[in-house]
Amino acid sequence: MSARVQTEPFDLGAEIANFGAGAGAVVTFSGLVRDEGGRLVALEIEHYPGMTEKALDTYGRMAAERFGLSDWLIIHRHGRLDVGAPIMMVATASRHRAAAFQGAEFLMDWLKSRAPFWKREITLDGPGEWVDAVETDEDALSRW
Amino acid sequence: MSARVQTEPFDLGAEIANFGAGAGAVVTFSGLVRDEGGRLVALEIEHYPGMTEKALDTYGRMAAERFGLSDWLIIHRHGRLDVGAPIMMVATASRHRAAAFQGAEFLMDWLKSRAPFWKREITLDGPGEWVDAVETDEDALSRW
Amino acid sequence: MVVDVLYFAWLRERIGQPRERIETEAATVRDLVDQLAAMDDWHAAALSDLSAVRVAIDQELADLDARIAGAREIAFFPPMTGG
Amino acid sequence: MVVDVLYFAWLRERIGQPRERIETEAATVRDLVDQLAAMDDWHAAALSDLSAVRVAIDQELADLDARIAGAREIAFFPPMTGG
Repeated sequence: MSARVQTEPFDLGAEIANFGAGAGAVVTFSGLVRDEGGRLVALEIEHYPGMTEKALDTYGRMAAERFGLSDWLIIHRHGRLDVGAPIMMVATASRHRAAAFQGAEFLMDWLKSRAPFWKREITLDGPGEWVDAVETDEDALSRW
Repeated sequence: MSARVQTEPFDLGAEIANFGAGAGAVVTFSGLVRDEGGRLVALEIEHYPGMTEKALDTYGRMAAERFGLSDWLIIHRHGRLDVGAPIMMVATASRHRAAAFQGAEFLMDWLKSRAPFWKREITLDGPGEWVDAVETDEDALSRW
Repeated sequence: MVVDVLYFAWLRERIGQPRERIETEAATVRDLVDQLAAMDDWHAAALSDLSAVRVAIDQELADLDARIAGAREIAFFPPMTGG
Repeated sequence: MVVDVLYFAWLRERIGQPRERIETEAATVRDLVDQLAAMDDWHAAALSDLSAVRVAIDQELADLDARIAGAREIAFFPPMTGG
Protein backbone atom coordinates (compact mmCIF):
# COMPACT_ATOMS: atom_id res chain seq x y z
CA MET A 1 0.00 0.00 0.00
CA SER A 2 2.30 2.74 -1.18
CA ALA A 3 2.85 5.39 -3.82
CA ARG A 4 6.22 6.64 -5.06
CA VAL A 5 7.34 9.42 -7.37
CA GLN A 6 10.88 9.06 -8.64
CA THR A 7 13.25 9.76 -11.52
CA GLU A 8 14.90 6.30 -11.38
CA PRO A 9 13.66 3.36 -13.44
CA PHE A 10 11.79 0.59 -11.60
CA ASP A 11 11.83 -3.17 -12.05
CA LEU A 12 8.24 -4.40 -12.22
CA GLY A 13 9.23 -7.97 -11.43
CA ALA A 14 11.14 -6.94 -8.30
CA GLU A 15 8.34 -4.59 -7.24
CA ILE A 16 5.72 -7.32 -7.22
CA ALA A 17 7.95 -10.16 -5.98
CA ASN A 18 6.60 -9.73 -2.47
CA PHE A 19 3.45 -7.89 -3.41
CA GLY A 20 0.01 -8.95 -2.26
CA ALA A 21 1.05 -11.99 -0.22
CA GLY A 22 -1.98 -14.21 0.32
CA ALA A 23 -3.96 -12.73 -2.56
CA GLY A 24 -5.31 -14.90 -5.35
CA ALA A 25 -5.10 -12.28 -8.06
CA VAL A 26 -2.53 -9.64 -8.93
CA VAL A 27 -2.96 -7.18 -11.80
CA THR A 28 -0.27 -4.81 -13.03
CA PHE A 29 -0.35 -2.02 -15.55
CA SER A 30 2.75 -0.38 -16.94
CA GLY A 31 2.94 2.61 -19.21
CA LEU A 32 5.90 2.95 -21.56
CA VAL A 33 7.17 5.79 -23.76
CA ARG A 34 6.01 5.17 -27.35
CA ASP A 35 8.09 6.45 -30.24
CA GLU A 36 5.02 7.79 -32.05
CA GLY A 37 6.14 6.53 -35.41
CA GLY A 38 9.76 7.51 -34.87
CA ARG A 39 8.93 11.13 -34.14
CA LEU A 40 9.88 11.02 -30.44
CA VAL A 41 13.18 10.38 -28.74
CA ALA A 42 11.93 10.93 -25.21
CA LEU A 43 9.29 12.43 -22.98
CA GLU A 44 10.00 15.02 -20.30
CA ILE A 45 7.61 14.65 -17.38
CA GLU A 46 6.96 17.52 -14.99
CA HIS A 47 5.00 17.14 -11.77
CA TYR A 48 3.88 19.11 -8.73
CA PRO A 49 6.01 17.89 -5.84
CA GLY A 50 3.97 17.56 -2.70
CA MET A 51 0.60 17.47 -4.39
CA THR A 52 1.56 14.46 -6.51
CA GLU A 53 2.41 12.24 -3.56
CA LYS A 54 -0.77 13.24 -1.76
CA ALA A 55 -2.93 12.64 -4.83
CA LEU A 56 -1.47 9.19 -5.54
CA ASP A 57 -1.89 8.14 -1.94
CA THR A 58 -5.49 9.37 -1.94
CA TYR A 59 -6.36 7.48 -5.15
CA GLY A 60 -4.70 4.31 -3.85
CA ARG A 61 -6.75 4.43 -0.66
CA MET A 62 -9.93 5.12 -2.63
CA ALA A 63 -9.30 2.08 -4.83
CA ALA A 64 -8.46 -0.16 -1.87
CA GLU A 65 -11.65 0.75 -0.07
CA ARG A 66 -13.90 0.62 -3.09
CA PHE A 67 -12.67 -2.70 -4.50
CA GLY A 68 -11.48 -4.41 -1.32
CA LEU A 69 -7.88 -4.59 -2.46
CA SER A 70 -5.52 -6.37 -0.09
CA ASP A 71 -2.57 -4.42 -1.53
CA TRP A 72 -1.82 -1.67 -4.04
CA LEU A 73 1.25 0.04 -5.42
CA ILE A 74 1.72 3.12 -7.60
CA ILE A 75 5.07 4.23 -9.03
CA HIS A 76 5.30 7.22 -11.37
CA ARG A 77 8.51 8.60 -12.78
CA HIS A 78 9.34 12.17 -13.77
CA GLY A 79 12.17 13.86 -15.66
CA ARG A 80 13.46 12.75 -19.04
CA LEU A 81 12.32 9.27 -20.11
CA ASP A 82 13.63 7.78 -23.34
CA VAL A 83 11.50 5.91 -25.85
CA GLY A 84 10.71 2.42 -24.58
CA ALA A 85 11.33 3.38 -20.95
CA PRO A 86 8.74 2.63 -18.27
CA ILE A 87 6.84 5.77 -17.23
CA MET A 88 4.75 4.36 -14.43
CA MET A 89 3.13 1.27 -13.03
CA VAL A 90 0.26 0.30 -10.78
CA ALA A 91 -0.32 -3.06 -9.15
CA THR A 92 -3.40 -4.30 -7.33
CA ALA A 93 -3.95 -7.47 -5.30
CA SER A 94 -7.22 -9.03 -4.34
CA ARG A 95 -8.85 -12.32 -3.52
CA HIS A 96 -10.52 -12.55 -6.93
CA ARG A 97 -9.67 -11.27 -10.36
CA ALA A 98 -12.58 -8.90 -10.97
CA ALA A 99 -11.65 -6.62 -8.06
CA ALA A 100 -7.97 -6.61 -9.01
CA PHE A 101 -8.76 -5.64 -12.61
CA GLN A 102 -11.28 -2.99 -11.62
CA GLY A 103 -8.98 -1.54 -9.00
CA ALA A 104 -6.16 -1.19 -11.53
CA GLU A 105 -8.40 0.41 -14.16
CA PHE A 106 -9.85 2.79 -11.60
CA LEU A 107 -6.37 3.85 -10.49
CA MET A 108 -5.27 4.41 -14.08
CA ASP A 109 -8.31 6.52 -14.89
CA TRP A 110 -7.70 8.69 -11.84
CA LEU A 111 -3.98 8.97 -12.45
CA LYS A 112 -4.41 9.99 -16.07
CA SER A 113 -6.73 12.89 -15.38
CA ARG A 114 -6.27 13.86 -11.75
CA ALA A 115 -2.64 13.38 -10.79
CA PRO A 116 -0.50 16.49 -11.43
CA PHE A 117 1.83 15.23 -14.16
CA TRP A 118 2.47 16.87 -17.52
CA LYS A 119 4.23 15.31 -20.48
CA ARG A 120 6.27 17.15 -23.09
CA GLU A 121 7.58 15.58 -26.26
CA ILE A 122 11.32 15.58 -26.93
CA THR A 123 12.12 15.18 -30.62
CA LEU A 124 15.43 15.15 -32.49
CA ASP A 125 15.10 18.95 -32.60
CA GLY A 126 14.88 19.22 -28.83
CA PRO A 127 11.96 20.00 -26.53
CA GLY A 128 8.70 20.05 -28.48
CA GLU A 129 5.01 20.26 -27.69
CA TRP A 130 3.31 19.62 -24.38
CA VAL A 131 1.07 16.57 -24.77
CA ASP A 132 -2.62 17.49 -24.85
CA ALA A 133 -5.01 15.84 -22.44
CA VAL A 134 -7.20 13.27 -24.14
CA GLU A 135 -10.93 13.76 -23.82
CA THR A 136 -11.55 10.03 -23.52
CA ASP A 137 -9.35 10.03 -20.41
CA GLU A 138 -11.63 12.55 -18.77
CA ASP A 139 -14.67 10.56 -19.93
CA ALA A 140 -13.21 7.36 -18.50
CA LEU A 141 -13.53 8.80 -15.00
CA SER A 142 -17.28 9.10 -15.29
CA ARG A 143 -17.79 5.35 -15.28
CA TRP A 144 -16.74 4.97 -11.64
CA MET B 1 2.50 -14.02 -28.98
CA SER B 2 2.80 -17.37 -27.26
CA ALA B 3 1.15 -19.76 -24.85
CA ARG B 4 2.97 -22.22 -22.59
CA VAL B 5 1.88 -25.01 -20.28
CA GLN B 6 4.51 -26.09 -17.79
CA THR B 7 5.13 -27.50 -14.32
CA GLU B 8 8.02 -25.11 -13.55
CA PRO B 9 7.50 -21.75 -11.85
CA PHE B 10 7.81 -18.63 -13.97
CA ASP B 11 9.25 -15.21 -13.23
CA LEU B 12 6.76 -12.55 -14.25
CA GLY B 13 9.39 -9.83 -14.35
CA ALA B 14 11.65 -11.83 -16.62
CA GLU B 15 8.72 -12.84 -18.83
CA ILE B 16 7.74 -9.26 -19.56
CA ALA B 17 11.24 -7.76 -19.66
CA ASN B 18 11.20 -7.89 -23.45
CA PHE B 19 7.47 -8.10 -23.86
CA GLY B 20 5.49 -5.79 -26.10
CA ALA B 21 8.39 -3.68 -27.37
CA GLY B 22 7.02 -0.44 -28.79
CA ALA B 23 3.70 -0.68 -26.95
CA GLY B 24 2.49 2.09 -24.70
CA ALA B 25 0.55 -0.13 -22.30
CA VAL B 26 1.25 -3.53 -20.77
CA VAL B 27 -1.20 -5.31 -18.47
CA THR B 28 -0.43 -8.48 -16.55
CA PHE B 29 -2.61 -10.75 -14.50
CA SER B 30 -1.24 -13.43 -12.22
CA GLY B 31 -3.18 -16.02 -10.29
CA LEU B 32 -1.71 -17.41 -7.06
CA VAL B 33 -2.67 -20.32 -4.82
CA ARG B 34 -4.68 -18.99 -1.86
CA ASP B 35 -4.57 -20.78 1.47
CA GLU B 36 -8.35 -20.52 1.89
CA GLY B 37 -8.12 -19.58 5.54
CA GLY B 38 -5.34 -22.04 6.27
CA ARG B 39 -7.30 -25.04 4.96
CA LEU B 40 -5.11 -25.66 1.89
CA VAL B 41 -1.48 -26.62 1.57
CA ALA B 42 -1.47 -26.86 -2.20
CA LEU B 43 -3.47 -27.27 -5.38
CA GLU B 44 -3.01 -30.13 -7.83
CA ILE B 45 -3.76 -29.02 -11.37
CA GLU B 46 -4.64 -31.52 -14.08
CA HIS B 47 -4.94 -30.59 -17.74
CA TYR B 48 -5.60 -32.13 -21.14
CA PRO B 49 -2.24 -32.19 -22.96
CA GLY B 50 -2.64 -31.28 -26.59
CA MET B 51 -6.03 -29.62 -26.22
CA THR B 52 -4.73 -27.14 -23.64
CA GLU B 53 -2.01 -25.75 -25.89
CA LYS B 54 -4.42 -25.43 -28.80
CA ALA B 55 -7.06 -23.74 -26.66
CA LEU B 56 -4.66 -21.19 -25.18
CA ASP B 57 -3.24 -20.37 -28.58
CA THR B 58 -6.75 -19.93 -29.99
CA TYR B 59 -7.84 -17.60 -27.16
CA GLY B 60 -4.64 -15.57 -27.49
CA ARG B 61 -5.23 -15.06 -31.21
CA MET B 62 -8.88 -14.18 -30.58
CA ALA B 63 -7.86 -11.54 -28.04
CA ALA B 64 -5.14 -10.12 -30.30
CA GLU B 65 -7.52 -9.71 -33.19
CA ARG B 66 -10.43 -8.39 -31.20
CA PHE B 67 -8.51 -5.80 -29.17
CA GLY B 68 -5.64 -5.05 -31.53
CA LEU B 69 -2.99 -6.33 -29.14
CA SER B 70 0.58 -5.94 -30.34
CA ASP B 71 1.68 -8.82 -28.10
CA TRP B 72 0.21 -11.40 -25.73
CA LEU B 73 1.53 -14.15 -23.49
CA ILE B 74 -0.19 -16.92 -21.56
CA ILE B 75 1.60 -19.24 -19.12
CA HIS B 76 -0.32 -21.83 -17.13
CA ARG B 77 1.24 -24.34 -14.75
CA HIS B 78 0.04 -27.82 -13.87
CA GLY B 79 0.97 -30.40 -11.24
CA ARG B 80 1.27 -29.67 -7.52
CA LEU B 81 1.43 -25.97 -6.64
CA ASP B 82 1.97 -24.92 -3.04
CA VAL B 83 0.09 -22.11 -1.32
CA GLY B 84 1.40 -18.74 -2.49
CA ALA B 85 2.81 -20.15 -5.71
CA PRO B 86 1.97 -18.60 -9.07
CA ILE B 87 -0.57 -20.69 -11.00
CA MET B 88 -0.69 -18.76 -14.22
CA MET B 89 -0.19 -15.40 -15.85
CA VAL B 90 -1.35 -13.51 -18.88
CA ALA B 91 0.20 -10.37 -20.33
CA THR B 92 -1.16 -8.09 -23.02
CA ALA B 93 0.45 -5.18 -24.85
CA SER B 94 -1.26 -2.46 -26.81
CA ARG B 95 -0.91 1.11 -27.87
CA HIS B 96 -3.42 2.33 -25.31
CA ARG B 97 -4.50 1.09 -21.91
CA ALA B 98 -8.15 0.25 -22.60
CA ALA B 99 -7.28 -2.45 -25.15
CA ALA B 100 -4.58 -3.94 -22.94
CA PHE B 101 -6.96 -4.15 -19.97
CA GLN B 102 -9.82 -5.55 -22.02
CA GLY B 103 -7.57 -8.09 -23.75
CA ALA B 104 -6.31 -9.37 -20.40
CA GLU B 105 -9.79 -9.63 -18.91
CA PHE B 106 -11.10 -11.36 -22.02
CA LEU B 107 -8.25 -13.89 -21.88
CA MET B 108 -8.88 -14.58 -18.20
CA ASP B 109 -12.60 -15.10 -18.73
CA TRP B 110 -11.92 -17.58 -21.54
CA LEU B 111 -9.17 -19.36 -19.65
CA LYS B 112 -11.26 -19.80 -16.53
CA SER B 113 -14.18 -21.47 -18.26
CA ARG B 114 -12.88 -22.83 -21.55
CA ALA B 115 -9.32 -24.03 -21.08
CA PRO B 116 -9.09 -27.68 -19.98
CA PHE B 117 -7.62 -27.33 -16.50
CA TRP B 118 -9.01 -28.80 -13.30
CA LYS B 119 -7.97 -27.91 -9.78
CA ARG B 120 -8.02 -30.23 -6.79
CA GLU B 121 -7.42 -29.11 -3.22
CA ILE B 122 -4.58 -30.65 -1.24
CA THR B 123 -5.08 -30.32 2.52
CA LEU B 124 -3.03 -31.55 5.44
CA ASP B 125 -4.93 -34.83 5.10
CA GLY B 126 -3.86 -35.29 1.49
CA PRO B 127 -5.77 -34.93 -1.78
CA GLY B 128 -9.20 -33.44 -1.16
CA GLU B 129 -12.07 -32.13 -3.25
CA TRP B 130 -11.98 -31.07 -6.87
CA VAL B 131 -12.70 -27.36 -7.06
CA ASP B 132 -16.16 -26.62 -8.42
CA ALA B 133 -16.57 -24.30 -11.35
CA VAL B 134 -17.93 -20.92 -10.33
CA GLU B 135 -21.11 -19.77 -12.01
CA THR B 136 -19.92 -16.18 -12.19
CA ASP B 137 -16.96 -17.37 -14.28
CA GLU B 138 -19.32 -18.80 -16.86
CA ASP B 139 -21.43 -15.62 -16.71
CA ALA B 140 -18.32 -13.48 -17.22
CA LEU B 141 -17.92 -14.92 -20.71
CA SER B 142 -21.27 -13.57 -21.83
CA ARG B 143 -20.09 -9.95 -21.66
CA TRP B 144 -17.76 -10.39 -24.63
CA MET C 1 -15.69 -47.06 -35.81
CA VAL C 2 -13.06 -47.01 -33.07
CA VAL C 3 -12.47 -43.97 -30.85
CA ASP C 4 -10.19 -43.18 -27.96
CA VAL C 5 -12.30 -42.02 -25.04
CA LEU C 6 -10.52 -39.85 -22.45
CA TYR C 7 -11.57 -38.89 -18.93
CA PHE C 8 -10.25 -36.11 -16.72
CA ALA C 9 -10.46 -35.00 -13.09
CA TRP C 10 -13.22 -36.70 -11.07
CA LEU C 11 -14.60 -38.43 -14.16
CA ARG C 12 -11.25 -40.15 -14.56
CA GLU C 13 -11.27 -41.16 -10.92
CA ARG C 14 -14.82 -42.51 -10.90
CA ILE C 15 -14.31 -44.49 -14.08
CA GLY C 16 -10.97 -45.72 -12.83
CA GLN C 17 -8.89 -45.10 -15.95
CA PRO C 18 -7.71 -42.08 -17.96
CA ARG C 19 -8.55 -43.51 -21.40
CA GLU C 20 -9.96 -46.50 -23.21
CA ARG C 21 -10.45 -47.55 -26.81
CA ILE C 22 -14.11 -48.07 -27.72
CA GLU C 23 -15.73 -49.74 -30.72
CA THR C 24 -18.94 -47.84 -31.37
CA GLU C 25 -21.78 -47.26 -33.82
CA ALA C 26 -22.89 -44.10 -31.98
CA ALA C 27 -23.96 -41.19 -34.17
CA THR C 28 -23.72 -38.47 -31.52
CA VAL C 29 -21.87 -37.86 -28.28
CA ARG C 30 -25.12 -38.59 -26.44
CA ASP C 31 -25.36 -42.00 -28.10
CA LEU C 32 -21.79 -42.73 -27.04
CA VAL C 33 -22.59 -41.70 -23.46
CA ASP C 34 -25.50 -44.17 -23.43
CA GLN C 35 -23.21 -46.92 -24.65
CA LEU C 36 -20.53 -46.11 -22.06
CA ALA C 37 -23.04 -45.83 -19.20
CA ALA C 38 -24.32 -49.33 -20.04
CA MET C 39 -20.85 -50.85 -19.67
CA ASP C 40 -20.67 -50.95 -15.86
CA ASP C 41 -21.65 -49.17 -12.66
CA TRP C 42 -18.57 -46.95 -12.64
CA HIS C 43 -19.27 -45.55 -16.07
CA ALA C 44 -22.96 -45.24 -15.21
CA ALA C 45 -22.22 -43.29 -12.02
CA ALA C 46 -19.65 -41.00 -13.61
CA LEU C 47 -21.94 -40.15 -16.51
CA SER C 48 -25.23 -39.99 -14.60
CA ASP C 49 -25.43 -36.17 -14.35
CA LEU C 50 -24.66 -34.80 -17.78
CA SER C 51 -25.14 -31.21 -16.63
CA ALA C 52 -21.79 -31.67 -14.85
CA VAL C 53 -20.04 -33.15 -17.87
CA ARG C 54 -18.27 -31.31 -20.69
CA VAL C 55 -17.15 -32.87 -23.96
CA ALA C 56 -14.38 -32.34 -26.50
CA ILE C 57 -14.22 -34.02 -29.89
CA ASP C 58 -10.69 -34.18 -31.23
CA GLN C 59 -9.66 -31.57 -28.66
CA GLU C 60 -12.36 -29.04 -29.54
CA LEU C 61 -15.23 -28.31 -27.16
CA ALA C 62 -18.50 -29.80 -28.42
CA ASP C 63 -21.97 -30.43 -27.13
CA LEU C 64 -23.82 -33.63 -26.44
CA ASP C 65 -25.71 -33.56 -29.71
CA ALA C 66 -22.59 -33.16 -31.82
CA ARG C 67 -22.04 -35.91 -34.39
CA ILE C 68 -18.93 -37.99 -33.93
CA ALA C 69 -18.41 -39.46 -37.39
CA GLY C 70 -14.70 -39.40 -38.15
CA ALA C 71 -13.65 -38.47 -34.61
CA ARG C 72 -10.53 -40.11 -33.22
CA GLU C 73 -10.54 -38.80 -29.66
CA ILE C 74 -13.53 -37.96 -27.48
CA ALA C 75 -12.94 -36.55 -24.00
CA PHE C 76 -15.30 -36.20 -21.03
CA PHE C 77 -14.52 -33.95 -18.09
CA PRO C 78 -16.12 -31.66 -15.48
CA PRO C 79 -16.56 -27.91 -16.01
CA MET C 80 -13.11 -26.37 -16.27
CA THR C 81 -11.51 -24.52 -13.36
CA GLY C 82 -8.28 -23.06 -14.71
CA GLY C 83 -6.85 -19.61 -14.22
CA MET D 1 -3.41 38.15 2.34
CA VAL D 2 -0.24 36.77 0.77
CA VAL D 3 -0.27 33.59 -1.31
CA ASP D 4 2.34 31.65 -3.22
CA VAL D 5 1.13 31.22 -6.78
CA LEU D 6 2.62 28.27 -8.70
CA TYR D 7 2.62 27.56 -12.43
CA PHE D 8 3.31 24.27 -14.23
CA ALA D 9 3.99 23.04 -17.77
CA TRP D 10 3.16 25.56 -20.49
CA LEU D 11 1.63 27.96 -18.01
CA ARG D 12 5.00 28.14 -16.26
CA GLU D 13 6.74 28.72 -19.58
CA ARG D 14 4.38 31.43 -20.79
CA ILE D 15 4.49 33.30 -17.51
CA GLY D 16 8.24 32.86 -17.34
CA GLN D 17 8.54 31.70 -13.74
CA PRO D 18 7.52 28.70 -11.65
CA ARG D 19 6.19 30.64 -8.69
CA GLU D 20 5.65 34.11 -7.29
CA ARG D 21 4.41 35.60 -4.04
CA ILE D 22 1.27 37.70 -4.50
CA GLU D 23 -0.44 40.15 -2.19
CA THR D 24 -4.15 39.87 -2.90
CA GLU D 25 -7.63 40.79 -1.71
CA ALA D 26 -9.22 38.21 -4.06
CA ALA D 27 -12.15 36.26 -2.64
CA THR D 28 -12.17 33.48 -5.22
CA VAL D 29 -9.73 31.86 -7.61
CA ARG D 30 -11.43 33.73 -10.43
CA ASP D 31 -10.78 37.04 -8.72
CA LEU D 32 -7.12 36.08 -8.34
CA VAL D 33 -6.93 35.17 -12.04
CA ASP D 34 -8.27 38.63 -12.91
CA GLN D 35 -5.63 40.27 -10.74
CA LEU D 36 -2.82 38.14 -12.24
CA ALA D 37 -3.99 38.69 -15.82
CA ALA D 38 -3.86 42.43 -15.23
CA MET D 39 -0.18 42.29 -14.20
CA ASP D 40 1.38 42.01 -17.65
CA ASP D 41 0.97 40.51 -21.13
CA TRP D 42 2.57 37.20 -20.20
CA HIS D 43 0.13 36.56 -17.39
CA ALA D 44 -2.74 37.75 -19.55
CA ALA D 45 -1.81 35.39 -22.39
CA ALA D 46 -1.25 32.38 -20.16
CA LEU D 47 -4.56 32.86 -18.36
CA SER D 48 -6.65 33.94 -21.35
CA ASP D 49 -8.36 30.58 -21.95
CA LEU D 50 -9.56 29.33 -18.60
CA SER D 51 -11.05 26.20 -20.13
CA ALA D 52 -7.45 25.00 -20.52
CA VAL D 53 -6.46 25.87 -16.96
CA ARG D 54 -6.82 23.72 -13.84
CA VAL D 55 -6.40 24.95 -10.28
CA ALA D 56 -5.26 23.52 -6.98
CA ILE D 57 -5.64 25.27 -3.63
CA ASP D 58 -3.12 24.02 -1.07
CA GLN D 59 -2.45 21.01 -3.29
CA GLU D 60 -6.09 19.96 -3.66
CA LEU D 61 -7.93 20.32 -6.97
CA ALA D 62 -10.45 23.14 -6.89
CA ASP D 63 -12.58 25.10 -9.29
CA LEU D 64 -12.50 28.71 -10.35
CA ASP D 65 -15.26 29.74 -8.01
CA ALA D 66 -13.62 28.24 -4.96
CA ARG D 67 -12.92 30.70 -2.15
CA ILE D 68 -9.27 31.21 -1.29
CA ALA D 69 -9.49 32.61 2.24
CA GLY D 70 -6.70 31.04 4.30
CA ALA D 71 -4.96 29.46 1.31
CA ARG D 72 -1.17 29.46 1.31
CA GLU D 73 -0.45 28.00 -2.11
CA ILE D 74 -2.50 28.30 -5.28
CA ALA D 75 -1.36 26.46 -8.42
CA PHE D 76 -2.38 26.91 -12.05
CA PHE D 77 -1.65 24.26 -14.69
CA PRO D 78 -2.99 22.65 -17.88
CA PRO D 79 -5.16 19.51 -17.83
CA MET D 80 -3.04 16.68 -16.47
CA THR D 81 -1.45 14.07 -18.71
CA GLY D 82 0.11 11.50 -16.41
CA GLY D 83 0.01 7.74 -16.66
